[in-house]
Amino acid sequence: MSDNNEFEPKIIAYVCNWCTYLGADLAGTNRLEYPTNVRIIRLPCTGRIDFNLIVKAFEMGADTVLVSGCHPGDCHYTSGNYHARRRWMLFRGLLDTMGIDMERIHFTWISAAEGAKFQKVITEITEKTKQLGPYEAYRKVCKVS
Amino acid sequence: MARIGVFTCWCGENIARNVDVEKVAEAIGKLPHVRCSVAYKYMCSDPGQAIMREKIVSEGLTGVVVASCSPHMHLKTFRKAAESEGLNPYVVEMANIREHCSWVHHNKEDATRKAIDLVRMSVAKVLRNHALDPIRVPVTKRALVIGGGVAGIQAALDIADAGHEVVLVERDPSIGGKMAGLSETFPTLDCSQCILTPRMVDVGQHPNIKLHTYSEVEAVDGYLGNFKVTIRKKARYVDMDKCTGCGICWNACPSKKNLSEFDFGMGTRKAIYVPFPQAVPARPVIDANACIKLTKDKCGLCEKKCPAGAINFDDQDELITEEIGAVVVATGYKLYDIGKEQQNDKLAGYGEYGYGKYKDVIDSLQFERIVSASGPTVGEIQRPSDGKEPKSVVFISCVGSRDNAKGVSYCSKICCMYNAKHTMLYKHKVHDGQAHVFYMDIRAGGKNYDEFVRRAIEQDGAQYHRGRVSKITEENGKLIVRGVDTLAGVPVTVEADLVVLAAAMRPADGVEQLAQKLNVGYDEFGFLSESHPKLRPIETNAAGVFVCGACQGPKDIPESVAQASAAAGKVMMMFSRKELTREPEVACVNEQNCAACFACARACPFNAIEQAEIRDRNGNLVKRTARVNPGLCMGCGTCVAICPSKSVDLEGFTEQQIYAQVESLV
Amino acid sequence: MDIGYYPGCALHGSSNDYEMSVRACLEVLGVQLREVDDWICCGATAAHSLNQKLAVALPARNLALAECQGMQDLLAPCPMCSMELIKANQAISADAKLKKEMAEIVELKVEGKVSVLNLIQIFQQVGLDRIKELAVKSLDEFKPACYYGCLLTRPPEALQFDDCEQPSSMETLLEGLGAAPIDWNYKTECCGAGMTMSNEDTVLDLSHKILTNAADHGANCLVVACPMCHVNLDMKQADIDRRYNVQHDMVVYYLSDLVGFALGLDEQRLGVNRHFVAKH
Amino acid sequence: MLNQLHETCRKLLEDGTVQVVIGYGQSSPDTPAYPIFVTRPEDVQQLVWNNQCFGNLTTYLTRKEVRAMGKPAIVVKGCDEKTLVVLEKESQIDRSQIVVIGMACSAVGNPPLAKCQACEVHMPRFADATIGQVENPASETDGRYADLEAFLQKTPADRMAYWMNELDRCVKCYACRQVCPLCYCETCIVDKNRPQRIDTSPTLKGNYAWHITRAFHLAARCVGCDECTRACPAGIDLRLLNLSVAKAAETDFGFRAGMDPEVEPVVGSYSEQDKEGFIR
Amino acid sequence: MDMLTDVTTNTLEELAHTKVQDCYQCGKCSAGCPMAERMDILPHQLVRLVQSGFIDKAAKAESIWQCVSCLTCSTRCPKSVNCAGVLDALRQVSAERQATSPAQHRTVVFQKVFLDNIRRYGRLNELELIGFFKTKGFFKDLSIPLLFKDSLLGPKMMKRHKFHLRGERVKDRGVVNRIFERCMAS
Repeated sequence: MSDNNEFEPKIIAYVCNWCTYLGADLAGTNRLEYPTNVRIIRLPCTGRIDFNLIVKAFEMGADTVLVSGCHPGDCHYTSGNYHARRRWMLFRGLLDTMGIDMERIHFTWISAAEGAKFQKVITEITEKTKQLGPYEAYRKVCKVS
Repeated sequence: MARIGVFTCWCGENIARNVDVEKVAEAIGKLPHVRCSVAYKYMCSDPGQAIMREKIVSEGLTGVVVASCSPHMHLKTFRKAAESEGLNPYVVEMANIREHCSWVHHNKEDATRKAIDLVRMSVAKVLRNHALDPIRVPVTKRALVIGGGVAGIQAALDIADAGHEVVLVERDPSIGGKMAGLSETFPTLDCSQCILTPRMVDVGQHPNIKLHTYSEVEAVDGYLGNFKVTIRKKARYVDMDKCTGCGICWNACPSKKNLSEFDFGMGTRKAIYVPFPQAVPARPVIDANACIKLTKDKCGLCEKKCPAGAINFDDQDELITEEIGAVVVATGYKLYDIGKEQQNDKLAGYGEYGYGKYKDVIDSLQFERIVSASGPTVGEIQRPSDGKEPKSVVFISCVGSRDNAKGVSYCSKICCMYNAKHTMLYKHKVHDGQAHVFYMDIRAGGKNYDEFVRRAIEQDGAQYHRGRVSKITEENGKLIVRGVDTLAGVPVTVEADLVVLAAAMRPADGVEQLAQKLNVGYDEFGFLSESHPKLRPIETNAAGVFVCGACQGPKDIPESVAQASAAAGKVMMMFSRKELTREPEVACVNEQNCAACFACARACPFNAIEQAEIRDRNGNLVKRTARVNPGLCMGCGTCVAICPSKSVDLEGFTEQQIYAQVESLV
Repeated sequence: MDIGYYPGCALHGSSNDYEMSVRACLEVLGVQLREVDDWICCGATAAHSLNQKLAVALPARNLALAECQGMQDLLAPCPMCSMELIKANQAISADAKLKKEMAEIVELKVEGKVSVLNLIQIFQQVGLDRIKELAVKSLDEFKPACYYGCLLTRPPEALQFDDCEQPSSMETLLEGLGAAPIDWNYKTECCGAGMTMSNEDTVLDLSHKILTNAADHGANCLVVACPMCHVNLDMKQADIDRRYNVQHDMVVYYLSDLVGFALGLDEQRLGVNRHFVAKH
Repeated sequence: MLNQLHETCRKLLEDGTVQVVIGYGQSSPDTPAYPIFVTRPEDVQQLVWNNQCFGNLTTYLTRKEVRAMGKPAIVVKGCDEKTLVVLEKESQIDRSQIVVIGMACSAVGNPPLAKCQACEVHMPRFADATIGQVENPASETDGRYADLEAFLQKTPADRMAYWMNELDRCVKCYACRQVCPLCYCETCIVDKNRPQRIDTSPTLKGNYAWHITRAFHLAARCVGCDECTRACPAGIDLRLLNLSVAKAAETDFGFRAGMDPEVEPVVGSYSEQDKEGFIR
Repeated sequence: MDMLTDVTTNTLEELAHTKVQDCYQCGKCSAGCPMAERMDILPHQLVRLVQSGFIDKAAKAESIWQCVSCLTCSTRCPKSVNCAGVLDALRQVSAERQATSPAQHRTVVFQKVFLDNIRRYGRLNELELIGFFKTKGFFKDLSIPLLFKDSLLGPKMMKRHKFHLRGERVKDRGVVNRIFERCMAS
């Protein structure tokens, strides 16, 4: 990744358009600095975020995946985030059994007003991922290095 | 063959300071399908847009990526610009290299690297974009107004006067709502009925208004501009067409002792009755629970006496449907029940005030009826227990409101004003009487409001004590009110003849159910949610449904009327167009692939997905499938995530686009 | 029915007539009382006035005793005691840290899981129907004013007993036994409670109001379920009469006295002869 | 029991109530039974019933070719019947157009299959005709998830290693999909390539993607007939994956697929109270 | 002089297990208080003083000792502030720091005597309580009437066997004493 050979994690974030994406915008407007490792993919709603996307992200060599949307009750589409929350609850059960490293999947609620929280979350999970190192196990699965 | 143009913006120093924009433009220029990649100081400026427009033509671009600020900032701008050159606006994407990059990263090298990634992602996406046309939905220029109180009446008349048809649905036998029962109104003390009844008559006679009283909304189907509403007309047992409202029936009716809803139990009515003399329609209704004929199959006097033969004891509820383009909800309020019984388990009663135990402890609406000239006492102030004229009356504020322990946390807003009004009306009728008010704060914000309250104190001598009342007991015919004056710092005990409790305003019963039918949100108290507290106070999150009056929050008459006219305005805006256009970024089902499990339909927050059937030309069923109603779909994509076979996709965020973005990150 | 019993100091002192009456009629109703062995004072007002920790510790000790003596239900006829016990009970069961601390202080493991009951609740558990079966005479001569005082229903969130503003459990019981309880206004007003010694004026004044209101509403006797209330309303009645120079002549019964009468027990057996104001 | 089965089916075919009976046939005793489709009354003798009737025949109900045969009667065990509940909820079958013949079943296999150990429906509950009685049903144990829980004792790393090893053997024959009564999509997601969500090559990468998808598409749907596991030529214990999602559904939503026809499916509905400890 | 500088609003909130800031001064506590007429500072005013940190003034109020702990205030508080608890807390700090007003010390004395009594026997010995109380009270403010008040009541109570002449005492008095020590210490 970066020139110095320190490990630079690849973090893919699936975020909803109305809360977390705007939260990230706010972080920008307030010039709240955070690591450059995250790549945001904008979707209308967490309800749109499918588990296949999470798997895909790992296949693409992501070391950590973040899924983030509106707080309960704030969903722009009233209940997309509630549906998402349910699916995640079940999905975690499966990933856990599969031995997927749960410390590399993060779910958060970040509202359009929580620029600071966005900064905090990104900074923390980047740090965490640096400690964990590259997700070798899944890279082995996908034969990507 | 795709031809993509990428335009990277300096945003003056905003981006260029931390991102090497030229390097970005250069790197992106090397990507396949990218025909041109240029950087410019301000892409959103006219010259900036001009560059983009020029390239669209000269390079014959099929897709555009603008790498600049947040799409929430300028996506519309750039899509318009593209459109002006005949390029479909939906093949324009943005890469957010400002908010998400230059503004949050200070290491230029890393920031530039990230910026390139972000743009690359957008290019990957735009390659899968395709032209979309805005969805056009026809509008039925007919409005439904739910609730015939002052707000509903105002909204209905405004829309009707604008030349559109209005269907007005009222649950009670007559329109008029709470206001029709009020005595006089603050801050002008003009007679409530004198203002309202003419408007009620207008409604009754308006050629554009179709009035359904004693009716309720049963079901709502369809969507913005095209609702199908089922209305239950409750059995009235009186043929509205034959009846002349002559009144022979209710004069003849022997069942006298029924408490009048209109008088809030302060007076009585017959089993066949018009709620009040100025009722609209001025036609009676039979109370099935009170009518001797309907309960015991005896009597039937009204039927015998009716010269028009309008009485019909076999009458049944009737369901009718109306085609509607827009809905205005104006279901109003009710008072917090002070007695112990509460439908809502979060609320408890005020046992210490003995409401329901002591006859002379009443609520404010009951007092309105007692002072009202049209009331059971024809305006003579008499207390319920013995009809005596009360010489000392205590008015208590915030009963159930601003009370987290037993009631609701919010301020009921109008009580301070009507308490002042009540003390005045009382004083004007009982000159030797003394009015006491126990209050916590006086909230009299509004034109001539505070002056009004001061008048009650300074001219009409109302005795105001700042403090809550702890307990009311009855001793030899007097109500002992134990309160406090926190300003004087002394306990105050008043021996009263009558106590009036200003109970909190709560949404009318059944609002939650109605809201669910309309897909309108509501808060923990049942007040309907506007879609933005400041900028969209009339709209709801259900397109084409508007709110006004006390169903949205505690309000007084002027506010309700203003909001009602605003709602009417919104409806007229809708009706002013031949058809409505909506963002085409909605879901769409691949019907050949759909396995018809309808998980999507269950999950859709907007009930926008219906079960459909595909039949061949001979009408034999080929297969069943889910089908998205583009008029209802709001484009959240929940269905896409739920569909196991991905037989539904979301325009603007298609599977192909998203996967392309992810894959571009290798 | 076999149930734990915490008499509290009053019932073993100046209010031993209350204990007699309680024991007498519970015996007839077939309720065996197992007194908590070596119980100590609950601390009463003094404890929670002077030391909040003590106010939990003293009841906690008794709860611990009851628990290790294997009691699930615990009757505390004195509302003050039962309130202190219940409050400690809830505090302890809700707060693991406190639970640990208290165990150390009172030198016994305490879980906070005994359910503490007042006298009315015991009667309710026996059941009105059962009491009626055993009743031998109707209470129709009595027009009692049922007086709950403060601590039978307060604090409501802790006690969860009856309606704290318009209680009616005693009325229901006595009506069932033929009495005609009157409706009045001072059911839950305070009588001065523990101020009997230290602040007599208060007690006399408050109790006077209560007696007066009861009489005004046509009561021919007062019914209480609290030793302190009884002291203030019965023992002090003479002083009240003197102070306000009136002649209240208001007999003050314990709830168990009236139930006892219905069950055919006599005044000696119930300790009613020990009351100050006598019926005539 | 067998005669009763034959008789029932004969009648159904004779009076034309159904055009086909989907049931079990067997070549020789103690070999696994296989599905047969009886269309003529005289052939009902071919139907067998014994502890070798492993298959979950409901999987054929949604097959075009079977549908073409006309109105079916189907032989089900209590466990298979759960599938019908799900299929009906997902509007894949019209229950009124199917005659369900429920067989009492204490267990299949010798020794009984794992699922039979924890079986809660030895007697079919919604069948049109129920045949037989369960002599000694292995009563429902709480060991439903025992194997999974045992597996979860391993460290995540070990689990990862385990699956890498197992899934390495998968040849993407899709027998698991083929046999699954709840895999009825017109075109399976793996067979869709725009975009290619799941790598179709039988590589670890593709196999992971596939088995995660397969298991999750069964989330709160899989009734645990374990046919996938039985069908897998590579002998991969897919049951563990199905169980892990089923367990989540049961612990988080008290939901067990196929048990209660009334309750809303977990996926596609929601509650504001859903717990979200894992979300920050 | 002010001997309560170390006591803060939080100290009281912790002792009383309640949030005084929730109080919006509606006065319902004072309105329902049976003792309000006699109080120099009303309950809602005491809460206000605590809210704004004037603990010293609150702890010296006569009224905290007039409170009969009937809990009417807490029960009816629309904000669920435990007003009675606040007064308990005030009494404790006031007593601990001898901030009590002279006029009220009789109540303090009574309650101290009460506790000493329990500490000694584990259960209340009424005779001794009354005796001690009267003598202590007598020596504190030489109130002769107090000394002889209720002296008429005594014999009447005897006649009715209304108390044991030698009060009860628990077997394990050691533990009672230790409980007191531990609570008083902390």
